[in-house]
Amino acid sequence: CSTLNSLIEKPDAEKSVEDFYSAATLAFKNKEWDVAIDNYEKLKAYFPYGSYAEQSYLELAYAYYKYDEPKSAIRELEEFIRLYPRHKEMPYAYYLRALAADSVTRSWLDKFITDPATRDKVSAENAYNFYSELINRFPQSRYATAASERLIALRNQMARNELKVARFYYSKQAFLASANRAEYILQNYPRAVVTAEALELLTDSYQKMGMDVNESHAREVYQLNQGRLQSN
Amino acid sequence: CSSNANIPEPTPLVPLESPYSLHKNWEVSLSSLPNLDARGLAFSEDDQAVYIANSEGYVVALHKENRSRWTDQVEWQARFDEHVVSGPTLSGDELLIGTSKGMLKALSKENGGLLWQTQLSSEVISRPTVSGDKIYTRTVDGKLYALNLKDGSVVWANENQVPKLSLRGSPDVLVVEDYVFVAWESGVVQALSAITGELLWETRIASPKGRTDLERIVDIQANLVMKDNRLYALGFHGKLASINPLNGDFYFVKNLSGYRDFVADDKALYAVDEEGVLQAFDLMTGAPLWKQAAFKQRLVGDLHLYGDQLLLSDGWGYLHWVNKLQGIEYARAKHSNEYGEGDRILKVMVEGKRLYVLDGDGLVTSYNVVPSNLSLFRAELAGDDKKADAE
Amino acid sequence: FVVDKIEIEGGNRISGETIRTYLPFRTGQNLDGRLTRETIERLYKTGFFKDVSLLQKDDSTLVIKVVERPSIAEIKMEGNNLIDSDALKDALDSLGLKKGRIYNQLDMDRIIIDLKRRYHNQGYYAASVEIISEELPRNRVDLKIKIVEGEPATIGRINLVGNHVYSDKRLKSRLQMSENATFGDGDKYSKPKLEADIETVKSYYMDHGYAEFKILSSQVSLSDDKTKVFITINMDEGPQYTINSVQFLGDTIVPQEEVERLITFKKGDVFSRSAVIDGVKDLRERLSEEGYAFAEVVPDSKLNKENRTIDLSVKVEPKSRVYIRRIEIEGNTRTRDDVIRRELRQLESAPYSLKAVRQSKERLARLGFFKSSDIQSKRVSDDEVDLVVKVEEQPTGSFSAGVTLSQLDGLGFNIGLSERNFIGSGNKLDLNIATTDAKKSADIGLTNPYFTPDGVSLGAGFYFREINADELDIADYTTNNLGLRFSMGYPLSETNSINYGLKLDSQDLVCSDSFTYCHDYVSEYGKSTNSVQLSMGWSHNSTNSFYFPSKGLKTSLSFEAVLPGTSKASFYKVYADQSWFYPLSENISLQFKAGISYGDGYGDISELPFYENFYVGGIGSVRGFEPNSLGERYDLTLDGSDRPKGGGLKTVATTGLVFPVPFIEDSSNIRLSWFFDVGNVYKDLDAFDSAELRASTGLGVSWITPVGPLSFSFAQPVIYRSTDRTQVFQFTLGVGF
Amino acid sequence: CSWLSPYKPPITQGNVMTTESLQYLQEGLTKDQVRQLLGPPMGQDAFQPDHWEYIFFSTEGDIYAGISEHLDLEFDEDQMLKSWKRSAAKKQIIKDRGFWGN
Repeated sequence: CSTLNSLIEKPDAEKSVEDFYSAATLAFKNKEWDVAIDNYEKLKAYFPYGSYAEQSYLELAYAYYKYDEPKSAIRELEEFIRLYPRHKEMPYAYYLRALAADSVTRSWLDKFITDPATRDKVSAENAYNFYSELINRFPQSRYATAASERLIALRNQMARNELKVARFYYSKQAFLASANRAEYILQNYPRAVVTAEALELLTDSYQKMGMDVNESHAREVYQLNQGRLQSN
Repeated sequence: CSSNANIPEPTPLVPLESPYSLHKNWEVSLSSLPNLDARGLAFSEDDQAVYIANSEGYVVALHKENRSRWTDQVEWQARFDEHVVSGPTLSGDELLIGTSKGMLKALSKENGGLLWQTQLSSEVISRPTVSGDKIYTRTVDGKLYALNLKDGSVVWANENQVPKLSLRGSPDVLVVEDYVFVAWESGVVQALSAITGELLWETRIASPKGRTDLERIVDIQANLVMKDNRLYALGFHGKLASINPLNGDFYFVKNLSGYRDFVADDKALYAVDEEGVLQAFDLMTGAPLWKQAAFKQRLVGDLHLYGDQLLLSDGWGYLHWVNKLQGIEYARAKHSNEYGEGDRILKVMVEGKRLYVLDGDGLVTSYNVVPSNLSLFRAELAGDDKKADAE
Repeated sequence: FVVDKIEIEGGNRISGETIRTYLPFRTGQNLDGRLTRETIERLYKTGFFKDVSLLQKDDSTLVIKVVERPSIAEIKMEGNNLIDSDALKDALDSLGLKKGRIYNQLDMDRIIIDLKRRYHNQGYYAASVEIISEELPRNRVDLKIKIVEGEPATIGRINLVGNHVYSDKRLKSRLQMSENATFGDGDKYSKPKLEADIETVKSYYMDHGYAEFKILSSQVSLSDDKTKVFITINMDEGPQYTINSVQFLGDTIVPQEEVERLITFKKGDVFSRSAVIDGVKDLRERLSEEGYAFAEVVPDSKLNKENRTIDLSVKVEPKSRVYIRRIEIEGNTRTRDDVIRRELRQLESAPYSLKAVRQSKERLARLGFFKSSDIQSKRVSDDEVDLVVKVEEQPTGSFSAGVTLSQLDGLGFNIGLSERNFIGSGNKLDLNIATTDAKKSADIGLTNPYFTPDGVSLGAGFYFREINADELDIADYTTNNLGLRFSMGYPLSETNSINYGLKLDSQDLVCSDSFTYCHDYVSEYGKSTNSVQLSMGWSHNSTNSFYFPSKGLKTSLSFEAVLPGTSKASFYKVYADQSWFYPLSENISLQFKAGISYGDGYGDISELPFYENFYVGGIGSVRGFEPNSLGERYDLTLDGSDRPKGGGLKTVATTGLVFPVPFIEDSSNIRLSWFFDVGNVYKDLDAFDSAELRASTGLGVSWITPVGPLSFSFAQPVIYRSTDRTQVFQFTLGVGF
Repeated sequence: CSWLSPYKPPITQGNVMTTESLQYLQEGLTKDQVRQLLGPPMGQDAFQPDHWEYIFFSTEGDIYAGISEHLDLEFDEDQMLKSWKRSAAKKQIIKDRGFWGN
């Protein structure tokens, strides 16, 4: 029974690496991602060496990313990083991996109604780590600027997430919970946009709980920063 | 696409005009259930009757002489609700059997009545051996017992580490004067003092190697043989060794792995390996004499001495006589009928020209080995020539 | 010698730079014996190369000649059916054998051994495994794993020695392995099964007072042809023990008599290990309900050999009370964080309460937004814990749109969207618009279950329907409606809630010409009626999941009436529904539902207006009969139509056995049920006659598809009249059940 | 009509400070010992490490009866307990908020 399926693959076995690569890049150009993916995968299986293989890893990952399969894109890129640690395209690989991780919870609605901050924090953290890894390893690469922008946006998104949860607990009169969440923002995301609101919420929570000492101290810090926040 | 069964192909039998043929004396069916577990069972006999047990819990005494109807062929039949796994051993007028529940029972030879019984720690797996005033037997959890012949009370017992997985059944305990020789599933042969049970010496003839538990089985299944004051032992995945019974040193060690009983006469040693290849070795030096692969993969059973020939059975219901000098097959006869019943020959007992056969379908048959009419015809021819020469 | 230049020969898959990264020295360094040895050793350790050699070319260049190990192009498997191919593939992956990986002979033996051990473990002692490698151009290799499984060793005999108190038959009936299995693989030997059986015998004895029971040893022996296995288990029963005294040491936090109630055994009972284990578990759970999540409860039994009694002392160590630091939510790629958080009953910066966590789990499951939801605790310090709420999203609504063309009512298009978790906001949206020449209908409704933080829900809806009856002859009358709907509800407790409804409805009754009954009605009560309808309902829901509940109770009582004076045809309706789910086994459950609805007119109409009648038949009531076909029918001559009349009293009940679809792994969103429906519709209360009840039985399938819940059934009427119109196969899309 | 009023899920916040644990409070206790007695300092402001505030309030009156509600603790430089003050909860949470709950 094994003889049967080897019959079908016969034509592939005879194809040369150039055939696979040209078919793949053609599909890649006119955005037929699934055809491109199929050819790249075959190329990697039949010709696992040479420059074609190296290049196909990157293009395959990009095709997966465009085909909205971020997880397989990340898997291909991590395999690429393991196999070719000193490859010249390494910054691009790290950047693409971060982009893929970033796209997991993004949805087209985010531009108008929904806010990604209300959704899964884990994928935002993954993206954040991938971007920071890119910046630490390749500070001068041309992706560094785009990556650092995304870092700030992600940091703000995570801080917004914390603030939304804090606000939720405040509305449920769980003031200790909202105070601790606000504290968490001040400690972990000191430069986020929402720090002012977090400080304000912290003071209100302490005031609601009657913690006068904490409240007065928090109000001091708030006034102190008031000047600085207004300025920048 | 590939066949799933994994039993290797048996070597086909070469056609042979056999000088012997089997003349059936009588035939008794013990039970309809196929007999799965007969390693520890054996025939025992006295001048009038033959005694055999069946794993379903029957012990039966059969008259040696042919009675017209098979029912009165049976002198008596005892039934136990436990599986009989070892014996019977005849000692005086007592029959000793071991059961799966760990009971050693003594039955009266006359009527099969229970005389006494002793509860041992586990399944009595090896055939009880009687020597002097003691009975020696072994249980499956690695204990060796010496019991008092009269009332079955335990005189001494000692324990031995036994591997978790081993082949079914274990060899008989061999007792010569004050020495008790026992072979364990761990591939070790031990000698103990018959009186105190104290360990005298211990030697290993097979050590577990290989990584799966199957490859690590190193049972000594074949019964130990004492010949000309030398002890012989054969291990599975082990060696064929000739051992000095006094201190356990090796006279010689041969590379042979087998689990069937082997036999020895005053000149040579005859054994069959795990694939069914017959081999003979010189008794003293162990030098290989001949090798016979005609029965390879034919599930060859235990070897027996038949006059000056070797007798063995195979998995397809044939009995073979093999000449001891060159190992050439001398004669052949078929025990199983055309429906394949009786293919699995479990036990054979040789008594002069008479054979007693117990097969997997629970049938006990007594045969007389008679010259086949072909050999009669040839004898006449030979006779005429002699007469002719004589004249 | 001092190395100035390094050349690499033979490396094509592994690039030069990669090799350089592994070199322990830099150019310009002196290469002595130690360094060369270290280099060779390092390059071997990478596992990429078959052999490595260093040569010196002229005085200062080092040539590293490597021969790469071939990489694996294809792995084929043959003859494996005990372990199916993908399980085998995972096993090979874990052993590092994958397409594209490096091939070396050493791994092959390791893999053969591992596969053989897996087979031996399952009792396939006669199995043999071979790996055939076939060279391919460009240093690649094709692997073929040839397996001959042979027959699994069947059990010749299981031999229990030393069991005097309990007979072989009683013990053997509890074992997984048996000497002769009529079906299944009970008689196949495998090591895990043996260990499980030994444990079963041990716990059976320990549960019946034999505290000192010991399994002495167990032996497994194999017949010569390796097909039969003989198992001997030697045991020592020891005496039977009864309990002499039970005391509790340490701070039990919970009052003494409550602890006593938790423990099922008392002085004089026969000692049972499982009773002790259960008691300890219940006590630990009770403590964690008090917030001591890391409490330790350690039983200790002292045997008194003479009079065979046990003194049991339970040491309770509550440790410190545990607090919740943070609650993280993971996996919500669509649903908003606060939509989940508002269902949780456990707050942050608060004492840990097992009751609250359990309630949160139930509420998440009842929400029905997730395929699976779980709450795990992650220990942060010895008195603080973080809770991680893990959810897995699933489609929570149905969507359909389409363009229809039929000669009957021309070109038409429709859009239907009902979404219970609209863009993750937790709000419920129903939007159905359909227009054809003859029929125009629209129904838009939005409900926000959490209009207030504590769960007061508010919903509003607009509906419009206009059917040009004579175009279609499907029914003898149609009603054109236009109206607004408001609903408001709030919880009364964790499981009970109350809801109020207000409906402003204006309705025109259109009778088809032949339907005289309808015309008589119109002449008496007029064609169009405007009415204000009020409704009030109480409901209880303690089921354990939204779509396929297997446990719990669902009750709803509601009352609906037209406000007197606002319409001539004023009527009222009462609904009572009760469903009850009982789990039989891990995934098979029993389900019983019953519903009674009664309606009657009041004021100047003596009975329920005919267009408000209830109908019975089809999915949702009694399957196996044509939809809405049961009950009395109009009299053709008198009323001008022979369609079913419906009635003012509807009684329906169904009971069913619900089980997952066999043979497919993930049947989390599909269920089969063998059901038995019974019910009928009557004119009014005194017309009820149990002899008239119809019944049917059959197989129902309910499947949660991305487009919406789909259910279909094959039913065979059991109690029916020859005049009934039966229908074996029926299906609906989008109706909740 | 009380049995018809909307159900408010219980709200519990802070540390359960039992009367015995308060008796054991004495000067000179280290921070860990105080934490052993009263539980994690959830009311502590990260920017004032030496000033701890413990509070407790809950709508489930019956389960947490007799739990005191507010505690201020001061620690001296070498992290030993200097003084502590026990007081009733300063602000009562609004128990039964309006029908619409806000």
